[in-house]
Amino acid sequence: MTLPSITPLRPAVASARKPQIAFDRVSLDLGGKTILDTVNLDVAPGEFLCIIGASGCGKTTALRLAAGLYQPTSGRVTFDGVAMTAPRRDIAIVFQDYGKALLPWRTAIGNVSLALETAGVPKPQRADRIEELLVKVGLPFHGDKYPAEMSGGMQQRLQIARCLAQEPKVLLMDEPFGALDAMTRQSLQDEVLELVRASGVTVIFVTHDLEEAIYLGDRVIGLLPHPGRVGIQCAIDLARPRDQLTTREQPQFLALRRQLFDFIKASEA
Amino acid sequence: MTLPSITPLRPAVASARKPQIAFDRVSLDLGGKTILDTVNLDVAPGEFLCIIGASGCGKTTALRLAAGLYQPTSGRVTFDGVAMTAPRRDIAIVFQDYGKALLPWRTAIGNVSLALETAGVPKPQRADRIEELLVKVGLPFHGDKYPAEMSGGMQQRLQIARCLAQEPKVLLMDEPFGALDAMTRQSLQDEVLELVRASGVTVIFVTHDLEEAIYLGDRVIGLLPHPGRVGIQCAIDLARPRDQLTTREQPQFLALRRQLFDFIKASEA
Amino acid sequence: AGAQNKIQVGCTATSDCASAMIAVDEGLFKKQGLAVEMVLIGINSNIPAAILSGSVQIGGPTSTVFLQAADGGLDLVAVAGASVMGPTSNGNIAAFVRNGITIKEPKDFIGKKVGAPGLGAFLHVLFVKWLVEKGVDPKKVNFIEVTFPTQMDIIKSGGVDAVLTAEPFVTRMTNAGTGTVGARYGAELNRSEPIIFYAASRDWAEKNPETLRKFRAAIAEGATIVNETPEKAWAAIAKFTKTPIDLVRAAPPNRSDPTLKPEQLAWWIDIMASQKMLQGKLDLTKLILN
Amino acid sequence: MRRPDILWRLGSFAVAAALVGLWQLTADLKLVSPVFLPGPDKAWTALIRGFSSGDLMAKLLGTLAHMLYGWLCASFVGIALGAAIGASKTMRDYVAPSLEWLRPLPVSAIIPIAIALFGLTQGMALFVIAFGAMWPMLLATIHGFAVVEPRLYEVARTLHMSRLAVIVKIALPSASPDILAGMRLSLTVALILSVVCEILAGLDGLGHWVLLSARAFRSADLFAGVILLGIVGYVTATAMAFAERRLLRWRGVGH
Amino acid sequence: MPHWLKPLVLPVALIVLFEAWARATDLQSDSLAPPSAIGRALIEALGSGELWIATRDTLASTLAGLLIGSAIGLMLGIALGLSSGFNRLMDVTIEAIRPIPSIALLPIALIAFGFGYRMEIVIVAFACIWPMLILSRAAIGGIEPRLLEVARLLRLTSADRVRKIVIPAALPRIFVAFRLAAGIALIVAVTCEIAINPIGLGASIMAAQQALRADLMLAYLIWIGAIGFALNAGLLLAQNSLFGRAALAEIAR
Ligand SMILES: Nc1ncnc2c1ncn2[C@@H]1O[C@H](COP(=O)(O)OP(=O)(O)OP(=O)(O)O)[C@@H](O)[C@H]1O
Ligand SMILES: Nc1ncnc2c1ncn2[C@@H]1O[C@H](COP(=O)(O)OP(=O)(O)OP(=O)(O)O)[C@@H](O)[C@H]1O
Ligand SMILES: [Mg+2]
Ligand SMILES: [Mg+2]
Repeated sequence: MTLPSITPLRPAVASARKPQIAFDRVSLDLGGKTILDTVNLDVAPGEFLCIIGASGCGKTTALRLAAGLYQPTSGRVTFDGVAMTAPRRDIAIVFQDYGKALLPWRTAIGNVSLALETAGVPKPQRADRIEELLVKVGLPFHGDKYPAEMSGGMQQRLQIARCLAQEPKVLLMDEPFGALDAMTRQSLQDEVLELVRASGVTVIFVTHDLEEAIYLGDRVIGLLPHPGRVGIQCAIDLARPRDQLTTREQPQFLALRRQLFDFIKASEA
Repeated sequence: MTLPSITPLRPAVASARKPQIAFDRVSLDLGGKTILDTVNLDVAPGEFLCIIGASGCGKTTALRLAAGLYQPTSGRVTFDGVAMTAPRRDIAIVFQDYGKALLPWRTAIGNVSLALETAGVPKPQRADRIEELLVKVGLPFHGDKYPAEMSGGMQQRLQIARCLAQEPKVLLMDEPFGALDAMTRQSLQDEVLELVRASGVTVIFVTHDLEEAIYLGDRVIGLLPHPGRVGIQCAIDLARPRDQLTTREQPQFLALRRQLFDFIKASEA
Repeated sequence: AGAQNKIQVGCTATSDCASAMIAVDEGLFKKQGLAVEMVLIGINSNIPAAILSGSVQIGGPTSTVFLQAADGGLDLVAVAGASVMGPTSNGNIAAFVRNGITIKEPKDFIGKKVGAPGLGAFLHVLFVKWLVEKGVDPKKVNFIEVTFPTQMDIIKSGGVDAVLTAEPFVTRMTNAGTGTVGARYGAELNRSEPIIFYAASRDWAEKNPETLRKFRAAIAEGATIVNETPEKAWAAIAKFTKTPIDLVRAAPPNRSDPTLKPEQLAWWIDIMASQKMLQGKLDLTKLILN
Repeated sequence: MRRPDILWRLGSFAVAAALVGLWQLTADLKLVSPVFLPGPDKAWTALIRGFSSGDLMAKLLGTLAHMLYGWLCASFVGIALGAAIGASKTMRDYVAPSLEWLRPLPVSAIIPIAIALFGLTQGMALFVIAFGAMWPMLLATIHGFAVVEPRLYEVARTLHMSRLAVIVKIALPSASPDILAGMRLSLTVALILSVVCEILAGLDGLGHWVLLSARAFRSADLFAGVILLGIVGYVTATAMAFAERRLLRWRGVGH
Repeated sequence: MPHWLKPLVLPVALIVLFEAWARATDLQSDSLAPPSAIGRALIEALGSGELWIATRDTLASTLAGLLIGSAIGLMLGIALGLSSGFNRLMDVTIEAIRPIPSIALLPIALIAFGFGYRMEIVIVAFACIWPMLILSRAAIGGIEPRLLEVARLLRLTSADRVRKIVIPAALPRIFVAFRLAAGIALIVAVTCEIAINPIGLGASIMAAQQALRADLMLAYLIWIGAIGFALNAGLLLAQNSLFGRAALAEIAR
């Protein structure tokens, strides 16, 4: 897997530009309880935003709002200034419960193919594209397996491959590396960074791994639970391209990590 | 949540004692492919064994063998010297795909209750016991929720509560903290350590987080993929009780981490 | 020209249409230049609908079915006679009672559970008429439906106290020792009105007078054979209904009579009206096309 | 019921009313012979007449009794038998094939046999209705047992749940959506079979009413009976759907 | 005991018992007959051509009605399962039409279509619509919601959503519905023949009954059972080969 070697094109914090996705005083009630309360959030085009927070604080819910899968109870979510009333094909989402989001009756190839079929990619071109994507997520020889025949991490990566096949403008990822070992995880992190660099895609990335959030993001926000609201915002000014060894050793990295750790700790107290 | 304050009762490596669970030249074929190949493994009573390895290398499969859910193609798995031909009630398993292992038609309380009902705990005693367990895993006010109303991490913790309700002799955990944020994760790690200390339960713990493996385990083994076999064994001699801050800073901890990281890296190459 | 030479005739599995069955067997229709196909219809009350849908051109409904259909607004006409009540057919009819029940006089039926093969059908209407003639209020008798083939089993199990039935069932049930004849009400009524006659839709009948003429001629000839040589009739019936010949032989065929007179229908209209089976007023002159 | 629910229900009645209007139009224009298709107005008059002269009420109650007892019987037998077959290989080997042979037997054809065995009794009707109406539950239960999330069976195995407990606590609840759908289906089947029984065996009920009306070519009366059957079907199905929603509350929650 | 023998144990035991009972009580009935007599009648019927013609007639109308009815039912079921608004609007209409016994429609169908295949096919189709509609609607309601979300996110066209997600996900259950409908189709076809239509096995049963041949009647009944059994076995076979490895992979875990 390749590491990016060019200087980053994107500003570290992109607040100056017009937002691509914006939460405007968004609240959401589910099952009679307020899950998210007056959340304001702007995500610039090409920005890499990471969301952290305690378990059950509303990260998944926020992501589902951004995807257009939920409609806010009050306030609104906009994409390029237009209110989101339904999901869009140029927004892809990687679900946390990977086991449920794959079609059990299709093989790995078939699952990726689904996105291509929908986008109208002609049949002869699909095979190569699918192969390429499976290699990218590290599943080159597993194309003929059904999801039930794959390990948890493999299913998770397969889901990522399907989302990439969509060639989205915005990629929403909900703990996408939760089921992966350290190495696979690191290489996929770099793969995602490379992808973002090359395509300029906007990413909202939910994770519970603070180091991962800092390593990947242009900005990290932390949610407070009961009800979910934004509790902390950190711009990450670490230079790009980032490196698994050197970046993680920078004092700034460690300081940010400490800061976020304290935030989570306080939020759970 | 309490941290243990007494000196550990258990030897760091328990190879001297008669093993509780033993893999004796175990191989397993699934779907025409060899998934595990001649694995030998002894787990002493009260031992905390961690298993790491690349995604898809066979960790889950090994755990399912230990649970008696798979029967080996050759070799045998024994419990207290007797061949395992079926699952046992004193072996509890926390599944990786938590979403599937909970009864969707029962609330959190009902799911924990299932284990108590089966063990024949009389009805009046159940409520208190369930409450206690839900508090232990940090879900005190969520007893009336259905799994579909809970976040990923909450479902995972609910599954752990049910396994604890079984009061098992052996606890098999498959990436049980995969869906949790750093803080919840750390407190549950300590909770598991405390539980092990107090009850003397044997644990086999699959994780992809190397630090977690070292922090928790008496011993860490690493599996090599294609086919799965034991590639590395490290005894962890870190003093107990362990501490989230000090233990992780010990040079020995860092050295072990390096060693395992290199192993994983090599195994994926 | 315009006359239809190929027709279907729908009948139930009884001896009443024997004149048509014989006419097929003996080639009487063919002699008239008619190609006739006999269609076996399970339940008599379906015959009017079958005629109206054009599945058969001529059918053999019982008088009660025909009159109720006409009363319900179906535009049917009677075109020829098939069978009439007579000493033999009347003797075939009986109210058969199970063991343990004795019927000495008609009013002994009061309070009893009586199974009729069809409520509002031929045997039932006649029985009610008989009760009325004997001064018994039919409302005090409890009627339910019991089809012929199940009668023996139900009588045996005591599910009903009596059934209204006819040969060959009377003999079969007697021989099986399930009970005795309680009343020969057919013989006691001793009527000679039609049981079944041939009917068609008015529309078709008016368009095909020539076909009808040929049909009547063949039927008349057939009726004579039926009445004079029962042996031939039995063979034809057994063949058409696929019934074992022994079973058919157990009872002589009902008398065939190809003619049809308005006053015969008038008698039926009277008793059906008195039993509240008809809602409107039927115009006798329009019901028969001769 | 919440407000939007009521609005939907009203809309649903409006659609039904529109269809009745269409029927009236068909009848008025005499597109179909009025002898066989009377307008809803005529059918309604016949319905009122049937009730006021008293007979129809008794027939209605008769059908309701046949239907409900038969259905309960069918549910019990169907679910019990389905659970036994779903849970036991022995049953699957020895009993299931015979059932597959019985299933396609037309109820109309077994009525004579049932009469021979039971006589012309309510027991006979119960047997016939239960025989015909149990199949949806039976199949649904067997299927529901077969598709239980395998992980849940593994949970049961590790907990060493007794076979009965697995059936009661895992398989039946997991199959409950299928079973309840089957029960809803067979409620209708039970109604239909009650009518068939009444028609073919002459038992007292709406079927008999329909039969006599058809036989006497009183189509308005026939349609009155059919309308009543529709109402009975709608009311019972609605009650069942309500119960189903209550029982399957866990399916409605969550994303 | 060999595998193929097991299914036979129960029926053989019942037959022996019944035969013994019939002989002990010297059975005299117009609706029951001892198994030995039924067996003889069945062999006799199999030898005559009529049984085969009747079988052909019944099967032809059963299959035609089944295909038409379940296609309509499936399409309606999918539409109703996918659009909750449509579902709610049609609720009253469907629930009120559904319980109308097709046997009550027979007189009308007879007028409209006359004797023969057409009437029977219409009646069978009417009866098949409902189980198919109800069960396929339920099957669609039971689809993993996450999969429907995937469809929404990919903005699949309605046709693709049905073709690629809805039908495959619901197919196992839809197939169960189809098997159920197949059973119902056969029953309704025979009932229709018993009540009105003078073709097929039902008419043969009626004829045997009216000829007081209880043995022949029961032989026909057993023959119908055999046909239904074969129909179902064929569908099961199709089901297994249809869902092949994807279904097996589910079981492996
Ligand atoms: N459909 C629902 N009905 C009711 N409550 C819900 C529903 N979905 C989620 N919740 C509640 O909303 C809260 C936030 O859930 P969410 O899934 O967004 O958490 P999360 O931050 O993603 O947690 P995790 O890291 O554990 O996945 C939780 O308390 C959960 O119980
Ligand atoms: N039922 C099955 N049929 C065929 N192959 C299977 C089956 N189950 C698992 N495998 C294969 O076995 C290998 C090991 O799977 P396993 O689930 O044990 O991996 P794992 O180590 O738990 O991975 P992860 O960390 O991603 O969960 C994988 O290559 C997988 O494709
Ligand atoms: Mg989440
Ligand atoms: Mg795994």
